[in-house]
Amino acid sequence: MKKIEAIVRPEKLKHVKKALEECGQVAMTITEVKGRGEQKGITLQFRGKSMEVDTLPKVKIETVVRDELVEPLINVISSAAKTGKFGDGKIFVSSLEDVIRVRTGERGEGAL
Amino acid sequence: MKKIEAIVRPEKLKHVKKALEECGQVAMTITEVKGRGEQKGITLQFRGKSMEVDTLPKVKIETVVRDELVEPLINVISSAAKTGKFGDGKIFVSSLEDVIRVRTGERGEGAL
Amino acid sequence: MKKIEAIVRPEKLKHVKKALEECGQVAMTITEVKGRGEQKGITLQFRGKSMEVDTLPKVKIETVVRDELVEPLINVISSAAKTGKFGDGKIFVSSLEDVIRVRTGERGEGAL
Amino acid sequence: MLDSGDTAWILISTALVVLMTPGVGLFYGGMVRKKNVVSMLSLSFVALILISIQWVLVGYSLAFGSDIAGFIGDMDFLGLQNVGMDCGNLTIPHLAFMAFQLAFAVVTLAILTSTMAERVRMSAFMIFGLLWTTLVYDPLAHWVWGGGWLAQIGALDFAGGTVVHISSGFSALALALVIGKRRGFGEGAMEPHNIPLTLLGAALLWFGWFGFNGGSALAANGLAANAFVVTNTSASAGALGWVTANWIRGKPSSLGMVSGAIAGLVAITPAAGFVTPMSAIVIGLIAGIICYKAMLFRIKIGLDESLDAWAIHGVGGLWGALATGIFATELIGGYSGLLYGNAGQFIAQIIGTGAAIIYAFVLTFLLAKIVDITIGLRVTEEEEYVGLDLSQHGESAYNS
Amino acid sequence: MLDSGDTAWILISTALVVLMTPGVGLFYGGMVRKKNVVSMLSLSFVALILISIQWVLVGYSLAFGSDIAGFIGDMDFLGLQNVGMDCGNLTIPHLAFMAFQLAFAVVTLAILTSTMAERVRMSAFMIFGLLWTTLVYDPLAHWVWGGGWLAQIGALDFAGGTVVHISSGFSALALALVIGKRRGFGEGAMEPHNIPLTLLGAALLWFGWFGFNGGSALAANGLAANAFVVTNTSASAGALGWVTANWIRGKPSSLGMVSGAIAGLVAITPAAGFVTPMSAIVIGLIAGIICYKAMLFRIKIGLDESLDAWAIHGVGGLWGALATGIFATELIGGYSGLLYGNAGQFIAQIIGTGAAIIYAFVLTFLLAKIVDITIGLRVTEEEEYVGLDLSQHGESAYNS
Amino acid sequence: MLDSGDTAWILISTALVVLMTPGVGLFYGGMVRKKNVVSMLSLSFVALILISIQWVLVGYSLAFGSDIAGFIGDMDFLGLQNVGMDCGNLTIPHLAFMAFQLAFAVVTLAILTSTMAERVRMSAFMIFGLLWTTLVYDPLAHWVWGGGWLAQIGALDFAGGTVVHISSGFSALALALVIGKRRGFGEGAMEPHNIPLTLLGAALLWFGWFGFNGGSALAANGLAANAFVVTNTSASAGALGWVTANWIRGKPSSLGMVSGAIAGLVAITPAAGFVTPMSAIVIGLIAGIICYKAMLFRIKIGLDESLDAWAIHGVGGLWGALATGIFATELIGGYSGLLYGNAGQFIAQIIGTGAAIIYAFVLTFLLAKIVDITIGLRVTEEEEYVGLDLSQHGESAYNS
Ligand SMILES: Nc1ncnc2c1ncn2[C@@H]1O[C@H](COP(=O)(O)OP(=O)(O)O)[C@@H](O)[C@H]1O
Ligand SMILES: Nc1ncnc2c1ncn2[C@@H]1O[C@H](COP(=O)(O)OP(=O)(O)O)[C@@H](O)[C@H]1O
Ligand SMILES: Nc1ncnc2c1ncn2[C@@H]1O[C@H](COP(=O)(O)OP(=O)(O)O)[C@@H](O)[C@H]1O
Repeated sequence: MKKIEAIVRPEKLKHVKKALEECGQVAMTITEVKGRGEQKGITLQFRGKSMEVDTLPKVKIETVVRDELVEPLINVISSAAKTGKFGDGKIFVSSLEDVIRVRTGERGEGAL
Repeated sequence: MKKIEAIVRPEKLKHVKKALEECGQVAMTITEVKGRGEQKGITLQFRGKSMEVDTLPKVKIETVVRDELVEPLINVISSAAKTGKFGDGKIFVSSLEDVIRVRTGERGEGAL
Repeated sequence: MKKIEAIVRPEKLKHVKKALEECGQVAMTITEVKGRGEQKGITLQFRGKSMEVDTLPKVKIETVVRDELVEPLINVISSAAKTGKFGDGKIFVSSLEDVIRVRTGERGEGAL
Repeated sequence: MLDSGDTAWILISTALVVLMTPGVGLFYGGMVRKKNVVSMLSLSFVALILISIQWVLVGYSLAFGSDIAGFIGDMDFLGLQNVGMDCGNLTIPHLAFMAFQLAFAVVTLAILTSTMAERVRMSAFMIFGLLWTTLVYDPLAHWVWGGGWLAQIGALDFAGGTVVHISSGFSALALALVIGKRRGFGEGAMEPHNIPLTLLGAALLWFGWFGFNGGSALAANGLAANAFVVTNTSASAGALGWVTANWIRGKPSSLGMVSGAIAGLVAITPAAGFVTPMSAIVIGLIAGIICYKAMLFRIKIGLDESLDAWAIHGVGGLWGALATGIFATELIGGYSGLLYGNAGQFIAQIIGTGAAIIYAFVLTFLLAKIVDITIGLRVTEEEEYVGLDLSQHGESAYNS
Repeated sequence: MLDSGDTAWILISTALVVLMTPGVGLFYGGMVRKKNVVSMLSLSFVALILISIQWVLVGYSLAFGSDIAGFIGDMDFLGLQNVGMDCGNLTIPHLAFMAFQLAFAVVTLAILTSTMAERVRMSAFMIFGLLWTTLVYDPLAHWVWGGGWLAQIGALDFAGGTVVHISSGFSALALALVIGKRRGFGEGAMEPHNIPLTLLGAALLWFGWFGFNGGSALAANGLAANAFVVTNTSASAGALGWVTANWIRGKPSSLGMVSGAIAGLVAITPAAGFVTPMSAIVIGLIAGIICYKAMLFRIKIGLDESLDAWAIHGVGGLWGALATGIFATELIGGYSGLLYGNAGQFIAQIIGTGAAIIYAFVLTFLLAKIVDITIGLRVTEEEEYVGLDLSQHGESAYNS
Repeated sequence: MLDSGDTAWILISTALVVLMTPGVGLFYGGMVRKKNVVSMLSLSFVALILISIQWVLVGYSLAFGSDIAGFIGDMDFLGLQNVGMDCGNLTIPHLAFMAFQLAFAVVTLAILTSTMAERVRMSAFMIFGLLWTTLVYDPLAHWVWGGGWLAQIGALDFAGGTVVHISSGFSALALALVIGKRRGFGEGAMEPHNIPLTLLGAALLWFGWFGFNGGSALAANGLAANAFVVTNTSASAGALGWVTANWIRGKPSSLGMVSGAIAGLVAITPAAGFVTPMSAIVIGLIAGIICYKAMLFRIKIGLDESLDAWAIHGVGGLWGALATGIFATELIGGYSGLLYGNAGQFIAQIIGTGAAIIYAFVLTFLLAKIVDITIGLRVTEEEEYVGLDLSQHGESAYNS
């Protein structure tokens, strides 16, 4: 069981959701975050006074999947989220030990 | 050291918090998220025009605990969060390598 | 590759960001969360009726780094976030399996 | 004869009172959970929309048509026939008077939505609302302002302590018994999701109330000025009362402060054309304290009259109506109260409020039961969990 | 001779209409994505700021100066010369009349920002806006209200159905063709980021519209009262119309409800001084339904006229102007429409609306093209992704 | 003799000015961090509540009672004795005049909360606020409007440039020195948490200012219309001035735009009954630019006068008072300024503003010191970290 954590542009959320859906991966959790990577922030103003460079809004999509789905889904997410410009985002993959479906108490991959 | 990550209905947050408290597990971090699993979304309207199916608000509760607490706390969270209907949520368990308490610099399980 | 997840006071976010920047670690993802640890919550009021103890706003900073950067960055974050009072926060370290840069498709440490 | 100054004042007062209805929506909307804010605001808008039509078709006639047996108006003004641009024996156009009264009928129903918060079915509210205004509000307005029996026995109600606040407040109480608690009520706090929204609503209510009470002089004159001043004074004193009572037990909450202000506004409503600013301080202060206590009592007995229309409008309106019978002074509006030796006025007030409470409570209880049994007042459990915004409106209030 | 009541009414009406412009900003601002709300609100504020200056310098003179060939006003009032504190042959100061008209010019440009949402360059908007008001709005206002050729043929427009709503609505249509779709339009929902903000905006619009229509009587009299009442009635009926049409296909959305109310307000605008409240119910109901259908049509053909100025103001204004020619009754404003046997009025309305539509559409299309070619109407792709708040204003609307 | 039109205008103007106080709260509240918004809004509400009571009890008498030595009013009007529904030698009820003035006293204290943002103890604010209004505002109001020594030397202040804006602005400066910086000030941006809230506040301020300046004519006449028009004109010019100065250095921020508008509103306040609309353009433009510069200067010297009451109200009010002495023309209000050859007026303005600045600054400094030493102006470090909403009110503004 792996957790795929994709941080993408907010305007690409719908595309990524749809692309995942088309692969049968409906379940996901979405968080609004702010971030910065190589895409530099933007100078802000306060009543017309410049302020320091800052972070930009991004969306984090988490989806937990069986191991064999990791590679295909990474590709799917990548192509749906890509614009080719700085700020397209990152995908992180990590390992999960267990999952429990609250409604039924099922555990492990069967609960996904 | 494990991280328990529970995604539950917002209206069950108080119950889960209280249930964890009663087990002595006060420390936790809470994030507002949106998600979908087997509970299907709902058709939205824009000024009366239907829009595509979407995600529903959920709450993510993260709590990092010693290994031996994982099983009991999973049970506690599960029963506090359960309604038996679609949308009750999932609990994910993963492994942590280290924890540091900023205030004191303590590390490892002692810092929990 | 490790993920450093620091939960700190919102008013310390700028310090932590700046401290990380000075070490060359610009990339990060920030989430607004609520939490409680040993810092006790505060009694709330509803129209003047007391309500139960609750959580306080915190900020979660996630940054994924090469293994050798973990120790120095923990120190940097700790000292930037510290006030010495309850509520200073925690830093969690976990292991990541892979990372993909969406824009280029690069993978692994090179994609950080 | 038409007076342009009076007309300007009543027209703008009417606009202010119309604004109070979305004001109630914002005030309430900030206090519910995020998933129900669209619903809460919509209930107020629906009240505005439905009653605006009901009033021009039948409501105005029922309330202000020629008296039938002290109980109800006749059909003279159905569809606004005989309601024109001329003045009759007022100094303002008949249509302006009609519009001013319309705004009162509208906001009364909006206040009543307190007790439907986060659980009512939209369609049930629409039917209930139409029935309630027609069968509860319109007769009450007639009794007091339309030449009905309460007017005949001399019960005073300058701007609607009885007609608007007692009626909505005690109806909310009855409705709370029928509709039942929100799921999860009492188990944990149901925190207000957006306090600035509620404070904005309170600001609009305070602002609008100048039209509500000041406009009830039906002229731009000294009486209007007095009503205006006592309104502001009582609001402030009400806030002080609630905040002080609250501070003793904890911290002075902002919601407490504005709730107290509204309690003060409610209490001065029936009295605004009869009492002095110094009396307004006393009336407001007491209103702030007793409405706060009423709210604590309401919570203690576990009643989910969710946004406290009863504690603030019901209890505040009752206190205000009685206070009118105590503090009224001939110098302002030509009537004396208990304090100036006229016990008769106080007794008239007791009769008036008693009758209104009983009428509103009993009839609302019956109406609510009927609607509940026939089409069902509440949404399903699942709809309540998901929230009324999604389940009733297909909308999510806040998105990115 | 100056009448203080009339003056009070026009001054406060002017204040109400000025408030409508940020009202439009809030109404629109809630419907865009979070990253563009500051931009959306700013467009309205910029309209207020720029046109307030343009109007006192040249706009008022172009619209209300002595007629030149039925098309435009002369230079009499440039820089407000000859516009003073005295009344001329009105009962209100000339300056008050000027200010009232100013507020109309302002809000018309604000309505037009619908079609620039989430993609316009601020500097381009400023130039386009100044040109548009000077070359499109000012002449149209002159034709209808300033003694121009439409006034001469007897086309009626009580408070701006043609001048304000048709002009902004059909200009929005033309502009939509030039500026093009937002990136991502049609691929997925662009959800409104803050519905309560939109509902608040709607509340302020409804409130302000009392000044818009009621003030257009230019006096605090029976006609003002009639305009006030039909305004409220048509708004409510419009909401009912839209919600009903909407409910049949799904759930009654709150945005639909307030959109319908605004459709009703728009439609009654030209008619407010000519029709009865009962006619207002019909006019509003139909407005709610046809504007809803117009919106569905607009979406179906894939046109990104983003916030529906065309569907609501354009189509609603057109319907209202025609409805004036149908429902006008001598009893209210001295003119009869089709229903009362006067086909001539209806024909005058058709000519008036037709001319306004063609003039607004064609000239706006040209102006937009010129601005687009010379300095560019749109932000870059990257700026659009990041959002206009950051890229145009260096601001982020919501922070912790 | 009572004039109903004048009375209508003053009553509604008063309502508008009362609305400005929550307007200030919203304007300020959007600019603080999320954890302090309830506190910021509450400070304005508390100003409204406390001063409403203070004014009817003693404030009005101190300011407008019979003159004692040019410095203060006597006890004639304590508890509103002798303040009734009749008109005296005005055309409006004495109570209406009193209420109008009340709203000014209230909003002045609200403006001053700028400098207490995010760090003041609620109880300390209440005590300081009462002292400040009684000892600083009331005497100043007497000097200028109550027949005091500044009135006697002929210093002009139509609607409060000196009494309201200089007094609050320079008091804010003094208070900033005593209360000290917010923790973390200067280390990083303290970003505004909700810009739409601030823009909404600005809209309400702009709206309310029509009552503020227009109502100061104390009648619905040509002078009121002039005040109304120059108010709108100067606001727009102020916004243009600030935005332009700002754009040169970066991007045109929405907060800059509305700050400039308020600078323009402030500057025209003392001049509104004395200058023409064309002068208003100049006055506003300059106000926008110099207030922007004042803000940059304030930030540069590291002074945490957090929401710029000094830069906007203090500096803007000073400029406006001087501008009155420059641009006043006999044609409007019967007085001439420097530009029309009357240097005496300009000198009177210098004396008036100088006296007000010194009095307000010195007394505020002393009062603040006393309150700070006795009960402490600031919350503790921990309370400041957690935020004033939780620590002072036990509330969290936004929840789910
Ligand atoms: N090392 C990292 N750790 C945590 N989050 C990161 C890291 N690198 C990138 N991110 C997240 O991904 C987002 C997009 O990254 P960005 O650098 O803009 O993309 P790109 O690499 O294509 O330029 C950032 O805003 C941030 O939220
Ligand atoms: N595989 C998954 N990956 C990430 N989040 C998930 C996954 N499955 C469920 N979730 C989260 O849990 C929430 C509840 O899941 P849901 O499917 O509605 O519960 P149930 O399985 O009882 O129907 C979802 O809204 C989503 O946020
Ligand atoms: N065991 C834990 N699991 C998850 N989050 C935690 C845990 N302990 C602390 N946190 C997070 O860290 C924040 C700060 O912790 P806190 O206990 O206040 O710091 P301290 O230990 O210095 O008192 C909490 O609000 C919570 O969000």
